[in-house]
Amino acid sequence: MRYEVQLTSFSSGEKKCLIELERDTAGWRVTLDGRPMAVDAVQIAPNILSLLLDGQSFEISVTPAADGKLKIQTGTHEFTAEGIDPRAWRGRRHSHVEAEGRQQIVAPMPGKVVHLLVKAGDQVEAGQGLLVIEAMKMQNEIRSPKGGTVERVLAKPGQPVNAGEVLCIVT
Amino acid sequence: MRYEVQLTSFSSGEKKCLIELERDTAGWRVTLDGRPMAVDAVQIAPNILSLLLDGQSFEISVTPAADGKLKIQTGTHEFTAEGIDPRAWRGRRHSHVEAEGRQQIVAPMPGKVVHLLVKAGDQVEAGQGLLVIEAMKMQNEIRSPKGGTVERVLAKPGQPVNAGEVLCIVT
Amino acid sequence: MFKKILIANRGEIAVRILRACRELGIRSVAVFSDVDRKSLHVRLADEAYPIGPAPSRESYLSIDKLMDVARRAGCDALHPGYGFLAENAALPRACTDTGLTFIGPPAEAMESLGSKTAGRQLAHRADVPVVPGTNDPIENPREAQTLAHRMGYPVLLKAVAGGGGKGMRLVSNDAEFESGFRDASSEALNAFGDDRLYLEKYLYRPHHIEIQILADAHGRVVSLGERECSVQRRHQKVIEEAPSSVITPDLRKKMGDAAVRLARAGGYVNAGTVEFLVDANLNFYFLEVNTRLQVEHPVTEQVTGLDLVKLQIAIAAGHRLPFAWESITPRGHAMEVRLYAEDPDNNFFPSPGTIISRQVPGGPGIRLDDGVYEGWTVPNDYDPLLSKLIAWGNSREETIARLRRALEEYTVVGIKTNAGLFRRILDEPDFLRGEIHTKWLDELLCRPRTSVSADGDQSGSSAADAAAIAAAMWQANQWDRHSCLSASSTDQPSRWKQEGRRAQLDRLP
Amino acid sequence: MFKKILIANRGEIAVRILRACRELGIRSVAVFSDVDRKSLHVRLADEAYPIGPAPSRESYLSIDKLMDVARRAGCDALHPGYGFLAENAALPRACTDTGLTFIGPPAEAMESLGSKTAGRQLAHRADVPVVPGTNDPIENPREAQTLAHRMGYPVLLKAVAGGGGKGMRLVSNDAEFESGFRDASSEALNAFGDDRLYLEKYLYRPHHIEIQILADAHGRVVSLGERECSVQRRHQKVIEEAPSSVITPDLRKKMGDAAVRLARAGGYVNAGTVEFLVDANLNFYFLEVNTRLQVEHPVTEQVTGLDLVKLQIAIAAGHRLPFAWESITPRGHAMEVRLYAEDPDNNFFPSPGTIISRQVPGGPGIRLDDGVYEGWTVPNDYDPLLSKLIAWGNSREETIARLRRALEEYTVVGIKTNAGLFRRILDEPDFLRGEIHTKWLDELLCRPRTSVSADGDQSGSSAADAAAIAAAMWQANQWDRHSCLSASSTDQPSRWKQEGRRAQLDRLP
Repeated sequence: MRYEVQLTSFSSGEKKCLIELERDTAGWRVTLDGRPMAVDAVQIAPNILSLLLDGQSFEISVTPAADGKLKIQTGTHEFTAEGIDPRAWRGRRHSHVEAEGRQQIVAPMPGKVVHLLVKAGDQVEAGQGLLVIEAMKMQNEIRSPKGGTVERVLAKPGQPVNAGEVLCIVT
Repeated sequence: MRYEVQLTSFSSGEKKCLIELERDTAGWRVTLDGRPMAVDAVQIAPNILSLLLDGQSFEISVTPAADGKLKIQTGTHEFTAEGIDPRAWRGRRHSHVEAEGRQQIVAPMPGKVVHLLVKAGDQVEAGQGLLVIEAMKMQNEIRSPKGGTVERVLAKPGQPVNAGEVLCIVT
Repeated sequence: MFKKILIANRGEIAVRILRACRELGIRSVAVFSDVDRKSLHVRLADEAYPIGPAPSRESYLSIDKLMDVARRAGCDALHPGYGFLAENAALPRACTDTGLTFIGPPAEAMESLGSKTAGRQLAHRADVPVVPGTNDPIENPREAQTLAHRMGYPVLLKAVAGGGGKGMRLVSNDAEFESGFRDASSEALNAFGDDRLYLEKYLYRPHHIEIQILADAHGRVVSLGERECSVQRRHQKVIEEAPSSVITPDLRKKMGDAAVRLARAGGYVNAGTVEFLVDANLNFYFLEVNTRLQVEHPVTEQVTGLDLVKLQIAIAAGHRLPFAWESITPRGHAMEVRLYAEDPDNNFFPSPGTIISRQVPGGPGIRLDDGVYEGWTVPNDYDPLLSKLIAWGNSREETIARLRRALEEYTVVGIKTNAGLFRRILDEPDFLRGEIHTKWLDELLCRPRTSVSADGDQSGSSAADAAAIAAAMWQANQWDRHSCLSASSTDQPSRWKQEGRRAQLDRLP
Repeated sequence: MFKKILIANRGEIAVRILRACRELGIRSVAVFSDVDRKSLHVRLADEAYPIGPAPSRESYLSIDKLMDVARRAGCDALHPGYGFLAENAALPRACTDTGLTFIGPPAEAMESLGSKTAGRQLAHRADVPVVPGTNDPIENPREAQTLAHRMGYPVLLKAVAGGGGKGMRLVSNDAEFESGFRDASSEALNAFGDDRLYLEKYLYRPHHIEIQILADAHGRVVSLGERECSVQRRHQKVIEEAPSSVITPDLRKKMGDAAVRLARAGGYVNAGTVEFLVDANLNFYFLEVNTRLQVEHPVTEQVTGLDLVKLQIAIAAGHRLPFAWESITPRGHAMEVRLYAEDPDNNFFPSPGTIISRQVPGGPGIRLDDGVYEGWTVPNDYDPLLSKLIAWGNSREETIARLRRALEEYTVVGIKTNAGLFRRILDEPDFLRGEIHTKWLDELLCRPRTSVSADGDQSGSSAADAAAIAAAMWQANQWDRHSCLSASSTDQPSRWKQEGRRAQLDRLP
């Protein structure tokens, strides 16, 4: 089986890898970008893998994120990994520039809406606070990813929200 | 549901308890020897239970033993518990006096037989060594629970054995 | 000595206190809200009683419910921990009415020292230098804004009843004043039931240094030395250490004396902390008194060998501080990191949820003050502090090496934690040189992350290979289905693997 | 300093060593047998290589395989830990041939001090008093039996190459001699590859006291004080502490001097331990030298603040012991218990198997040197030592209180451990008074257990109620099926509960 993985990390930036996995009786046969690798992989606990890679020992935890990417951690490094799908990838390249188009603002964590700072029809700037969610005793201001008009506010003050729930829409 | 439990511990000796368990919408209803008890039981991890008993907090681990009894531990106390079956119970009462009748000698833990100290037909005394099993780098002498005759030796030197496997028979 | 102590708190600090009780042979009584039945403090206490629904105001902040439990369980003392009601003078008063000993300062000392504004006034009188600012709570936001403008930005808005970085906002200019005031007072109301704020001049790159004091009921007050708490994110301490790299023996003595003077002036009894800012010229300014045990008390415990919670209990029971404790010599260096359920990659938003898997560090020089366990669901209703990881070593270098090693061993799956933030901080040259100040971390977090050394790159490259292979195996969904059999492993497929597999299948993207 | 160290061991000590390496910035290389792929030391090492099947002689005792790994991985030093090849002079010799630095004494010192019989001869010459016995290995069991008879029973048969209580048997009379000899030599052969034994007079109720020494390659030898190791079961230490209740400052100095003298006489370098027996009149007798790190080294680390493994590495790298280390002042009291996979209720038979669930202690004064983890299967092929739990406190009383508290928090499900034995020992009045000797525990275990105090009985009675109810719930097989919902819990049925349920259903009687 062939897998393309896009890795992102702060220390090494972005990297594309081509991995071929094959099982044989003795374990895995793995090539990474064409290089054959001696890989010995065992599971230690749910989502935790011990990997011996040409003798180097890595303890790896894998956490799938809501956006379908994988958060992968070794003791010393953190990566974000995703399987490459050319269409999906293109759309994500410019995550640091201002968002475009109609934006659904979702709750980044479960919590309670404590303040609404805007109402439908308000003009907002990029970075302006839209509403405040309290979670784990902290008040977290949710900001607009773009300048535009508040099309609709779905959240109500005092309302508990789940992670991923749409709070308001900015166009 | 009614349960009779026989508890044994070093500190409080033997004790028989009659427990009635009933579930209602709010949790368990429990009576112990006729006394109603406020019990709040939740599972913490496999085989580990947190029990609030009239406000007292107990963390209890339950380990079933090979003989069908339960080993029950709190942080400070250890108990052996078994459901009472009058017939089964009677036979076990005198566990500290010499065993009687035909005795199967079983391996108390997995290991390897390293020495046979007797052969079929030998006369043995109670407490005499029958064979030596090595496990976890320690040599453990398995002793005869009774005086009598070795009817049969099933183990062979060098043979790996599992816990509970019959090693020899003394009559 | 007491027979039974009610612990009016939850999480790691409740566990910390009940451990002290157990070691002293005192029965511990925990309380829990509906979402905390399975919390570690409930599991480990001798007794535990429910006190209502999840919101703090209906449970952990309800003095009536606490007094009711104390009466029912027959407690003779109460320990408030930190946060919740720990600095609310109504609690020691209620204890007195119920016939309980409050393990902390008298209500009056709490009010005269604990209130930020009253504390500043007292410091003036005790000849302890203070940071410029308002000496009274702000009555009128408009006036305060005018004052701030006159004093010169940046200024800090701080909750009069505050602590732990809650109810505090840095305001850099007039435009930010209104929203800062709104957020700070709202947070203060939620956290302390008191929305009053005061204003303080914001010093340029100061160290946050605090002095741990102990005062018995017989007039003896001692200083146990300083803690360096300059590494803060949004005014919330995240790393604390002792001793501080910048404090000289002379300055330590001066600050200790000032702290003792202030405590005496306020009639203080029990353990307390006097917080100071120290500027580049080693001038120190009184900031506030925390009239309770601090989150970071283990740092002082590790260097002095003292058990502060046991000392709090002994003081509350009327024991005298023996002379010997004044001559305690600190040994080595200690450092604490606060492990929070929050996501450093996503604006540090809180990350409650179920801890699926967890590997904790151990070995020499490592102490873990834990409030959580594998399988537990971190509730959304309280502070995101999971655990405190404390390292001790003979030198600051050894301590940092141990802490880094321990963080590498620490793994949590299921919720996000800020462990990666600490790994990053512990590699920063500024931090390693001790060149830190209260805005240092906020500034660091604004800078883009740069690649590390060539050596680091190489290890990073192998780690990246391993990560890519793990990702591929995850995608293949095979590191479970095929039981991850390695060439050398002779394990049979076990229930463990099957469970792990199922857990992962559930979680596959 | 070294770049990469091969750790020729497994389990908790391999973990201990790799932690020191990591803190020093040295890469650690683990080795593992087929049943150890998932062992903690493999997971935590920087590199790990397979060295063959489970039996030690084909893996951890294979010098050829170790040298092969060292060459392949490019190691420049090797740490042997304790046990396995740690006291086999062939290992330092092979290291020299391979161009590796051996982190331990020179082969010659190992032979002259490590061999029990040669050590006794050297002690005679260095004017260190020794226990009466044979100065040479036993050539002929018959002759040895005659000698034992003449010397007077009881006598000890001990492996010349021994250590850790293995290959040792107490013989109380002529009738027991033959089987004792057989078992001891067989165990010795398996454990050390050397079945030679020697004979020693068995002293009446002595304390086992050992002196930790450090010697650098430049002629400096220092004593780090004593460890009290009298609590032994079948000659195997189970609890160790420092300082000893019976050692006076004067005796400590005398024994330290004797140990240093002996180490000098043997040309010793690196960390080592000189074991003594101390009788009721505080006479001390040399027993043997352990030419390696001891299992119980953390006890000394906790009171001195030193990291013995790092010091071993520094000494091997040619560093000098600084003067300052001689003036280290011990602080407080430390105590270690060895947690074994064995069943105290069933003759202490070993208990390998899968660790289904595990709760470990933490908090102030607690150090856990772990070799295992939840979900791991303890193999049947090696020593049953799982972990070492070490407590530190300001006094012996505080240390015991902490250890007891930590043991209450410690739970393992799936395998049996000896934790309950320690709970029992820590409640024994003799132990609390420090009135212990090398046969104390064996005698205790022969006595019938008696009920504890009235207070204990009451807590026992509530615990019994709780146990009975838990047993009934287990029988009802419902504390899973109905998800154990409590009145106050608002948890949803979760995958966790379902997994727990399944695990239990599998295990129901």
